[in-house]
Amino acid sequence: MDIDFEQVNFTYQPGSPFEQRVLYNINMTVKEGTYNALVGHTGSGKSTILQHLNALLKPTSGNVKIGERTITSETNNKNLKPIRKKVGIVFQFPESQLFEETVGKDIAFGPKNFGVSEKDALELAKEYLSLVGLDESYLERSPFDLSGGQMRRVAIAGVLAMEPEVLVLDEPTAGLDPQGRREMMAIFEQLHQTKQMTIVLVTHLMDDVANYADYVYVLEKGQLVKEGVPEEVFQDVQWLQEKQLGVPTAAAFAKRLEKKGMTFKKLPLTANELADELVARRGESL
Amino acid sequence: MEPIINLKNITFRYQGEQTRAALQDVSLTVNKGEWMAIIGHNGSGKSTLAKTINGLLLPETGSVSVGQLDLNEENVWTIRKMVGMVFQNPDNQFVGATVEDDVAFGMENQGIPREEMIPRVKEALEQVKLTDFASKEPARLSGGQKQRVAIAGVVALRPDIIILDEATSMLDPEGRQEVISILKEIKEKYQLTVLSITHDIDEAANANRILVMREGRLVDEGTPAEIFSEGPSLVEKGLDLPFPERLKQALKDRGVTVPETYLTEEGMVDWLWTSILNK
Amino acid sequence: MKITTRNVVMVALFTALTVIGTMIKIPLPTGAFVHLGNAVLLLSVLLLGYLKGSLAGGLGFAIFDILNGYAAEAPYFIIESFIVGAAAYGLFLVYRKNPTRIWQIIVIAAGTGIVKLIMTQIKNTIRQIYLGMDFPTGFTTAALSLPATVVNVILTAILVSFLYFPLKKAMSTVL
Amino acid sequence: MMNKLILGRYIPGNSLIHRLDPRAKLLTSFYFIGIIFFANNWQSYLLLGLFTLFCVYLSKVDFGFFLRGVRPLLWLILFTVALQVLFTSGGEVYWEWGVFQITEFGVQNGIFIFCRFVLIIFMSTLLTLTTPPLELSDAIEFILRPLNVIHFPVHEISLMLSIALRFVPTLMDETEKIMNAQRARGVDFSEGNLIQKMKAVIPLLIPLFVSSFNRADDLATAMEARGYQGGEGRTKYRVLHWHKKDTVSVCVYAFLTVALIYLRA
Ligand SMILES: Nc1ncnc2c1ncn2[C@@H]1O[C@H](COP(=O)(O)OP(=O)(O)OP(=O)(O)O)[C@@H](O)[C@H]1O
Ligand SMILES: Nc1ncnc2c1ncn2[C@@H]1O[C@H](COP(=O)(O)OP(=O)(O)OP(=O)(O)O)[C@@H](O)[C@H]1O
Ligand SMILES: [Mg+2]
Ligand SMILES: [Mg+2]
Repeated sequence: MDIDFEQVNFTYQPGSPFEQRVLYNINMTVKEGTYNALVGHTGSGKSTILQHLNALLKPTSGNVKIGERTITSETNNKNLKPIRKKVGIVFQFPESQLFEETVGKDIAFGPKNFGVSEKDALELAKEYLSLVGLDESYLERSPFDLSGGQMRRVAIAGVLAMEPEVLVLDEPTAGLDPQGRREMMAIFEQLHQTKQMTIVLVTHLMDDVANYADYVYVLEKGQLVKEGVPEEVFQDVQWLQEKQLGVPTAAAFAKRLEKKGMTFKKLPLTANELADELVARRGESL
Repeated sequence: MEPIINLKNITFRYQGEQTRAALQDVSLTVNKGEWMAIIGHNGSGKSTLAKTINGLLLPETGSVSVGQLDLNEENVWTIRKMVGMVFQNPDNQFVGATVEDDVAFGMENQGIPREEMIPRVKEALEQVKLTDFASKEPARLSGGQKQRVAIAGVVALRPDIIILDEATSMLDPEGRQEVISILKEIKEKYQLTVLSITHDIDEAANANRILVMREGRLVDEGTPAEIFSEGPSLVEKGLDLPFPERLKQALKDRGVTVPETYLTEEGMVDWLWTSILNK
Repeated sequence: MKITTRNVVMVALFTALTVIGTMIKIPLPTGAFVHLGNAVLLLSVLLLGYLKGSLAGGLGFAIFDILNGYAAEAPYFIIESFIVGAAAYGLFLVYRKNPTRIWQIIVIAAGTGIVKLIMTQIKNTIRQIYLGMDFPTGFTTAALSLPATVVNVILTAILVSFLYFPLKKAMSTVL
Repeated sequence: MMNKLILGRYIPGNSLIHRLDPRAKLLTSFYFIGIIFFANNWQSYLLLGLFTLFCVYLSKVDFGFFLRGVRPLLWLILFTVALQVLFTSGGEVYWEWGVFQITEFGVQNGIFIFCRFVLIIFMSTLLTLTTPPLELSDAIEFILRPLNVIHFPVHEISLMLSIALRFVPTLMDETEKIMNAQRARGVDFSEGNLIQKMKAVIPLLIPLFVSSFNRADDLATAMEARGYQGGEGRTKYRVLHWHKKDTVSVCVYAFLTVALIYLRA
């Protein structure tokens, strides 16, 4: 399933004294089976875009095609559930959405809302709990009993258990320790690889973009100012640094080598790419 | 070097926590003017350690002294005057209804007269570059700005020590950068001792000394160079690898011999230049 | 009496929750709305105890009223919260502060609801008299607008019976 | 369902009314609502009505905002007026049907009730529209202060008020986020029968309460770390300033009272 934005504009509270225009003429396509990253400063409208992906928000003008359905400002609020089922969103700090008595019930909550039977939902809960790295003994525990990192995993399992086709992640690793962050990113990568899940990731960490994404969108003040494969987008290190958007560490480091006189045809984005490049040129006098 | 914080054999257990103590036999000395970073996994006891320093938690056994004072019921409020704390969640430590009210909150608690509060609030806000925000409400601030307000609240109290408990972990890179650079400035200006709990290598790299915690114990201690040179085992300790270390690792995997010592980015560039490329 | 920091903060947060509860409106099939403020008040009393809970509810209603242009009724709501809270807490004591069944919560909520209805009737009657009606007319007018409160009371009871046990458990695990 | 970050209905401005001391505004508003009770003829209502309109004019707030304050209560007002008209007898009878009749006195009383209702709403609305929540809480603290004598915890209560006000926008924001998260998990807050709607509120309220518990815990720790140990020996940064214009406004009310007593029948 593709998701297509056509000339999407969005304004919060239109017509009130507090009206605020947030998105300007957004055109983008999330292709089935791809891994997309969305980057941009605080307040640039990333979360607002995300909420259009499953019709939590409707464009003020323009339209969003989600699979077969087209969402416009006129779209009725009824019958949106099929969309919500296909597009799963993990919001920022998702642990704040836990509410059930037990971890198992909480994970099963989403599937049950989409018509899965109680029993099957609990099966799904078991499956996805282990996928996020927690064993079955957690099923019966209260979610409020867990550590922050464990709660995060449970909340993510709750979205995964809906078995969405598109998984949308709003800074899923914020506040975790580095190891937790790594494990989390590995889980998403695995889902992408094995289940061909389409992924949309909002992040401030350019290294994650370089490591995982196939395609990047750069958002600034509600406008898409750049898009492309990471290799292209990150070539323009100076532009990114001027905008204070950050660049992958390896690219920034390569830039330092360039200052010394080394030239790269294509800036490396990861430590491995840089190491390959260096080894290839070992002993070369520049 | 004059010690300013002294913890001796601290053990602490949360109520109802049967399995293991949150802190086990922790001893620690921090010297005046030092910038100390504390790292470790989620749940390793870092916050608990921070809270025992100013008496927010009272240890089961062991003793705490700050400045020349032993922490006890009499001294606890004096010690809290000397130790400013900034916590993780920017929203949950903002007490005042506006920025200036929040900065003044600590001074109000100490009964400082209003005439003195006014210039101190002003100065503290200048220090964190939020002068124009004095009458703004917290709902109108970004996370980074809220944390700077929290720092201003600490600065206004003229403490000797500032403890940051993952003060930047909920911020975006910009907010994080703002907070760290402000922190560096005020540390110099007021000769503060800084204790910062963090998962962020850039932040830890600013420290003179890094402490590593695991399961309630202090397991390692050293300068950033010493700690960072440990390579991949660092990840297990709850910190990311600095880029030069990651690159060294990648080169090593490709059969290149790399130096054992820790290299900063600068050092790495030089080494690559002289040893790999222009040999 | 020394009030601990933790208690000050708890009451403050429950006050804020009452304001939020009052802002959340659930549409009825008739086109009218009910709000969740009364449910939050009742939960505050059951979770924080009589004085703290009633205070949080009362301050919450008062803030809501003042901020939305009904200042004239704000002081009344503080008093009402303490009276309605007393009913709730009295029944709570009947179950030794530890109700274990949903029907027990419903009994508490129903008893509280009756007191709430009486208070509303008294308040509205007084308001109508203040506005210039004589007692019988004022009383009748007040009584005719009571059904809306009845619906509110019933929904409050349902909600609280859903929410009390999970919240009590969450509160003991979180704090 | 809710407007982001809009707490109450305060409209920022710099009019004379905006600049009055909140204590003056709070006290005179209640005083005004009190003296409406004494109006009992055309002249006295006219006086109060003109005075209210004059205040509205001075506030420089768009008249529409005041009408909007009346709207939610419109049915209640009409209902009250209608009953009053139907139940009052005396004077000329205009219309009769069974026990119901519309009489001269009935119509007159109905109009008076309508006036009282609207005047009360306008004055309350004026207070709300021109006074920021925080100033109101300062004013309330000041007014409660005498109760310190009977060991009423004035400091704690005003601190509770100000913390509550500070957290309302934060919790509103949080409410919206949780609603979105649960919608994404298939909850529908507006569909289904009443019981289903009630059930849909559970995944919203439980996380909201839990997050408030966490916030309370964090906040209490932060306050103690900042040396908070109760109201004793505490100084205050925020102070209110009583100006000449505030004294004048109180005097205006004194005149108004005298005029009202003179005009009333
Ligand atoms: N519900 C709302 N009502 C009004 N304005 C809103 C609302 N939600 C967001 N905004 C405003 O819209 C703009 C974009 O917000 P958005 O949350 O999409 O940004 P973001 O890129 O996700 O930022 P962050 O990195 O901080 O999450 C901001 O200026 C924000 O203040
Ligand atoms: N209030 C509490 N009651 C009971 N146990 C607690 C409490 N707070 C922390 N603990 C436990 O004490 C241990 C140490 O927690 P602490 O918060 O000090 O860790 P931390 O290193 O700060 O972790 P993080 O990186 O997640 O902040 C953990 O096992 C935790 O579960
Ligand atoms: Mg966002
Ligand atoms: Mg911690």
